[in-house]
Amino acid sequence: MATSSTDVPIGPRTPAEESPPAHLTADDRIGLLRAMLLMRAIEQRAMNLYRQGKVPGSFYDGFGQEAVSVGATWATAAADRLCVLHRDLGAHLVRGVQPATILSQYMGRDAGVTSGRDGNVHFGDYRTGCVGMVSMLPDMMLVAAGMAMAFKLRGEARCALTWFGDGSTSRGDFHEAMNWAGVQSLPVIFILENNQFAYSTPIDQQFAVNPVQRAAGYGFPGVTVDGNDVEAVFEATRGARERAIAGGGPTLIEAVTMRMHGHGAHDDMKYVPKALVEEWRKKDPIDRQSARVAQLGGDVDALRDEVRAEVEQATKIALAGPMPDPATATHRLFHPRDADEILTEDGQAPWSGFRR
Amino acid sequence: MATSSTDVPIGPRTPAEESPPAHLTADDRIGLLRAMLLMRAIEQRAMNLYRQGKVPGSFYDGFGQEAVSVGATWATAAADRLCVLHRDLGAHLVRGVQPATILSQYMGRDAGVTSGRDGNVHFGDYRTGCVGMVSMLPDMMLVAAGMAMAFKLRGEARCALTWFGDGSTSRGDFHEAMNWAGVQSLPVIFILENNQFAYSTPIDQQFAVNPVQRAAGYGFPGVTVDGNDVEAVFEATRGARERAIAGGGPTLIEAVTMRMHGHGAHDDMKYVPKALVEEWRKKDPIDRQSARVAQLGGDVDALRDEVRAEVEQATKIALAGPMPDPATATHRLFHPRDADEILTEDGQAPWSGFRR
Amino acid sequence: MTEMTYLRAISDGLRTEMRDDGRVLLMGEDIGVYGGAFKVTDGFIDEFGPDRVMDTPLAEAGIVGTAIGAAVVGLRPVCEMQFADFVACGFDQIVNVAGKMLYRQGLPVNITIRLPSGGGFSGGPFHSQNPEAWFMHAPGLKVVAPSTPEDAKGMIIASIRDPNPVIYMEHKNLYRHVKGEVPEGSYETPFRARVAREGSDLAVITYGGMVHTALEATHDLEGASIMVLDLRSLVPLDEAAILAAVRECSKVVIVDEANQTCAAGAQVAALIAEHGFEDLDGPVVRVASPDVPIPFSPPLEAAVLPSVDRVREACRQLLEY
Amino acid sequence: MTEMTYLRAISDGLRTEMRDDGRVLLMGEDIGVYGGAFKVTDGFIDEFGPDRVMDTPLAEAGIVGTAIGAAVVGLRPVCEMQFADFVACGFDQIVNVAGKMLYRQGLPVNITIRLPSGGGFSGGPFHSQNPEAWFMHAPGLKVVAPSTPEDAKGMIIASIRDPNPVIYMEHKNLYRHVKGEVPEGSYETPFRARVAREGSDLAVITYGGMVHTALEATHDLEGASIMVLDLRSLVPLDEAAILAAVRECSKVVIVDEANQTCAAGAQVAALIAEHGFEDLDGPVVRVASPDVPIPFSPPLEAAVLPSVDRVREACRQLLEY
Ligand SMILES: Cc1ncc(C[n+]2csc(CCOP(=O)(O)OP(=O)(O)O)c2C)c(N)n1
Ligand SMILES: Cc1ncc(C[n+]2csc(CCOP(=O)(O)OP(=O)(O)O)c2C)c(N)n1
Ligand SMILES: [Mg+2]
Ligand SMILES: [Mg+2]
Repeated sequence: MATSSTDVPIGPRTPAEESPPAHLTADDRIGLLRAMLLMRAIEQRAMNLYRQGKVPGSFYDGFGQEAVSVGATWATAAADRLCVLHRDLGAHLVRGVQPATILSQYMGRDAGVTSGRDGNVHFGDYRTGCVGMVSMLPDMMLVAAGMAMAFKLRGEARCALTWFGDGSTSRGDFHEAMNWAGVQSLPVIFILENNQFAYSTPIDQQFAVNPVQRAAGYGFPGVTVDGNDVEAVFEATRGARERAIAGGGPTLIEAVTMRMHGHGAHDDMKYVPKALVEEWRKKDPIDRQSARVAQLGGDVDALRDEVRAEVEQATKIALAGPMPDPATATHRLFHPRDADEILTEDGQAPWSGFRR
Repeated sequence: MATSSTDVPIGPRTPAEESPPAHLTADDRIGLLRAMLLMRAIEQRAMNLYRQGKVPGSFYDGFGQEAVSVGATWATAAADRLCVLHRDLGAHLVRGVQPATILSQYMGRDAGVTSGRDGNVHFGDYRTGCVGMVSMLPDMMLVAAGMAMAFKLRGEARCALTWFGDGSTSRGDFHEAMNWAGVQSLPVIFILENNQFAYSTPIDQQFAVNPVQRAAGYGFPGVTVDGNDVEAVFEATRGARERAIAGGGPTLIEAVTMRMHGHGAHDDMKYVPKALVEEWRKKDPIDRQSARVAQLGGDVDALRDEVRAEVEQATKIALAGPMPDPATATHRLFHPRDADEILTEDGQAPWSGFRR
Repeated sequence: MTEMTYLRAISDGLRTEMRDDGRVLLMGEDIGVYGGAFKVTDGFIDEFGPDRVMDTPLAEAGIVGTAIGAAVVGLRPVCEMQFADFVACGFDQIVNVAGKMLYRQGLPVNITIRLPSGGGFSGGPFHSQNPEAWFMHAPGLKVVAPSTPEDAKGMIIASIRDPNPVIYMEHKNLYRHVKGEVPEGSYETPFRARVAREGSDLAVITYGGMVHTALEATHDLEGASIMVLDLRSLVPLDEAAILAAVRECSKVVIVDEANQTCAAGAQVAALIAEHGFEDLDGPVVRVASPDVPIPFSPPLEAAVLPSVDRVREACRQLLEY
Repeated sequence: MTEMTYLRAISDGLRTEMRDDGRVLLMGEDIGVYGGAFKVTDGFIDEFGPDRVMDTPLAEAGIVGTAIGAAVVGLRPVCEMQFADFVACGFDQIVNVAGKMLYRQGLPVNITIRLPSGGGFSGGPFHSQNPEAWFMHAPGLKVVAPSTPEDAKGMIIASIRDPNPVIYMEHKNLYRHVKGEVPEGSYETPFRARVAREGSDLAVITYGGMVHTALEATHDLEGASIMVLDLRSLVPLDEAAILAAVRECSKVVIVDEANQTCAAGAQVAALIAEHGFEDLDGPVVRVASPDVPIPFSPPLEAAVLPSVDRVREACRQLLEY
């Protein structure tokens, strides 16, 4: 397959062999693990709710890819703006969306981010500086480029960041966004989440050459990183952000990972070789970060219990919430003339680097 | 500017210094010149007719770019299929469309290729194996890829060829076509006609890196050729076609040239530095080929007279033809069920290589 | 005759025509190995191979554009949009290349584009649309929308054989909910309307998924005799059948699931207002979705999509007019 | 008040708003150095610089998509499609990203998209379209179509200030042919209909370029009193004004230049047939282009586009009804 997953060594060295990360404190490293644990716990809980018929429509998760959204988002500043995609629940958590709000979203409750107007992963909470995805992939690359364009035009030290999958790179909007960002040298970070499949389609039917190698053809760097190493994803994004803010232009980061569940809850992914899944199970991003945290002397089990309890509590709250009022179904088609029109607010930026 | 026109030496060496082309007979070389002369004479005549108000709407020409369409088309076989763009009148001539038919087309006469349904360069005569362009650029890249896909699926030794400009490479369809052709390794030839401008937009506002360098990112070769050397364009296309027919897949050929007139008849191209135009006038493709033909002992003046006479004759015929009957304006919206549905016929293929 | 679901009837039609005509080629995302997001082409790749059941890159313009090229040189591609909503990404190739090719230069483009459309299962704003009106407003495209398994099979075969671009609307809610007798072997359903139920007091004019809503809403309406006209084809639109229904019933309710403004139903209403005016005994009533994206959450979606109750209420009021 | 062309009025409106509001940014192909294919932004780059009068790559999805992003963080982009026809290449970003953003997640998208539209000068199938109905059928977009210089200026300013995506239709035939008095300085024209001429025997309901065709066609029709209603805004549609015109005149001719099926005129006719039925003294007559691409050659184009004669004849016949 024409992926560079073969090119980069994937799979943990023992934490002992690793040199400590330059830009992450012990708290950061624990925080990264906690966010990944929280993402997984919420998605697993939601999957149960789906099986119980409490989640309408379909359900998509990012099982096995937690490091990509969590690691990248950890490097974003409060004033940055993100377009979060459908495997990236961790981004919402790091930016500050509450678990109960997310579970309400999945269940179409009024307390969900979109108050039931859109479902599952199709949301973005502008109160955390995020713009929700549309299904059409990868349309948000252009929206992210546009936000970055505005930042550059106004001379603001901010960047925009978005994710997209291997399959999404085949769409024209990928090209228009890459070219636009290159020509205008925009402070935008594109994260290609290469999880080996687009629904059932393997990457070798999607492209003949790995898209990360196309970045040069647009005039900016493309870097490949182990997408199951949350600290590596963080570091690549941190560097890309530093360049972006300094006027260095865009970066395309390929995070090599694997979609460990079906495309959606309905998909048994018969089409994926069992061996491939087994190989990747050994590279679980949470196991890897857990080992590091243990090495730091952190109590991973306590962390897991804490997260489990938090999710149980959130589930109770979400289940107790009402469905939206049908009478509101036709409201808010147009924004009132007098109201404020810039609504995105800064999100959480837990990285210690912003507090130093 | 991020063009490779700087990378390739442009401008004639004297014919004496040149080694004779490997795959062109003297007749081929004269034929190439004749086709370019014919293209220029027709377009100049049409420009007069436009000024006289006999050509409705707008008018576009390929002045100075004659070598690109003539040279490439000279390498196409009768069974190949072409999507001809708006600077490529030479392609229609080489494939066998009559000058009178073309002038009728420009004037919206019934005898035009589209019987007045479409205008100026927006045509393709399926009787010569050509599919007419649409205005939306570069949509035809996908149509050409699709024809090549059919040839490959049926195991036919044919290829498809299309042209497009530097500006057109910014559209998503460029990417979807390049990627598709690469993934399926299709027998298609993409000719990027880099004439330095897209309407008024210079190439450095269109891309940060010359698109010919993107071909590798799709898994096939991209080659740059002097677009004002008709024999060089022929040779590059001949080689690409040989690869395509042999199952070697697509080729992207960048023909570096210059749009010597405005975007359309209405455009005084104030935005183009005079010096740039002057520089390119010295590289006129017809002058260059004329020198070669003279060196071969060909009588270029006689050829010019012959062509001028042919165009005068064609103009008389075209001017004598009626406008279309308004009663037919709503006809042929749908094709009848019983009628034949594969209408493209083979075109002329004058290259001596097909007769040997 | 065998009983089968609407979905299996489409599969049956595709399989039948692929066996009869080697030029037929299926193209789409995940239609091969996976058998399609809705399993319409389940198992096809085993019978016909990956060349004729082509898993394509994720690129709607690419799917349509390459299909056009293949059609022009003699293949008969059937493109699947994974959901009708994604057709917006291939819109330009459809309306500007496919739709205008014949009129401009005499080249027919025999492609069929399958659009799994419609809401009712919490698909949300991007998996519930009914985009047929966009294509009705683009000259050179035929648009069909069968409502029964028998027609689904007959119209997919007719669409493939039709030398023009055909937009084939298949409502997702019919896939597994609607069953019916389907003739064996190969046959074509004409692009004309069908009287789904005879009636003389009021005519409900509709198509696709809403045909079943209309039948249920009106199967007993205080003994009134309600005709249900299933348009089946939107382009060409069976104007004669529509005007005949108006003559017969003098009262008309037009139902479509799409957002109401400039929808298919608007065209039908305009046609009646101009050419059926003298036969009318009451206003031309429309039932459609209000002009909002189709929301995800069940109570919101139910408030937006035309329901059996809304259709029944509209008919009752018009009968009393 | 100064007299100026429709085209200069648009320029005047853009310039006025750009001077008043630093958030306003123009984006498009060849709008800067060249001043736009129609010179609407001629000289703007000198006053506002290349950052605010941005020559973009040739990429319609790119223009719309990046404009959406810029709008969400506080700019007010005005996008020019070089011709309305090319909007098909940015269709998905408009209907799926811009149109649904507010409804789904509460984020307004303040962009204006200028579409130089319409035929009548041998533009052919790709430079003559009137695509407004596609956007009327996409929830979340406003659609306006001024017909006079005064409204052209007032509506471009109102469109920029409106926090929602606005599709601004500017008919190319009005650019230089239509002149009128235009107020100095800044003002807004509301998104409501306007009575272009009072009348009581028959109402012609139209918008954009066809307003002038309608006025010419009916300025003396054997002494009949003909109202001409200029819709100006298609979304929101001024239903009250339309129904008032029906009450006043009881006879209606609806004129639009677009291909007739599912056009704006179909929606107006459907509205009248449902809510103005009792006021009607005759069929709701429509004049529009037949469903074919707009041909290039003058005699063919003239046979397709609604003409003064066709409108006059339609009115004469309806008056006799
Ligand atoms: C334009 C478009 N076409 C089709 C789809 C249907 N679809 C949803 S997800 C998906 C696969 C996406 O693959 P990839 O980009 O690799 O992302 P992943 O799901 O693997 O993270 C497809 C085809 C879509 N969302 N958008
Ligand atoms: C999709 C699209 N957008 C806009 C236009 C309007 N337009 C016509 S030609 C042109 C410039 C094309 O430049 P290039 O591709 O370099 O071709 P050239 O005319 O220089 O040969 C533009 C913007 C178009 N034809 N298609
Ligand atoms: Mg993937
Ligand atoms: Mg060019």
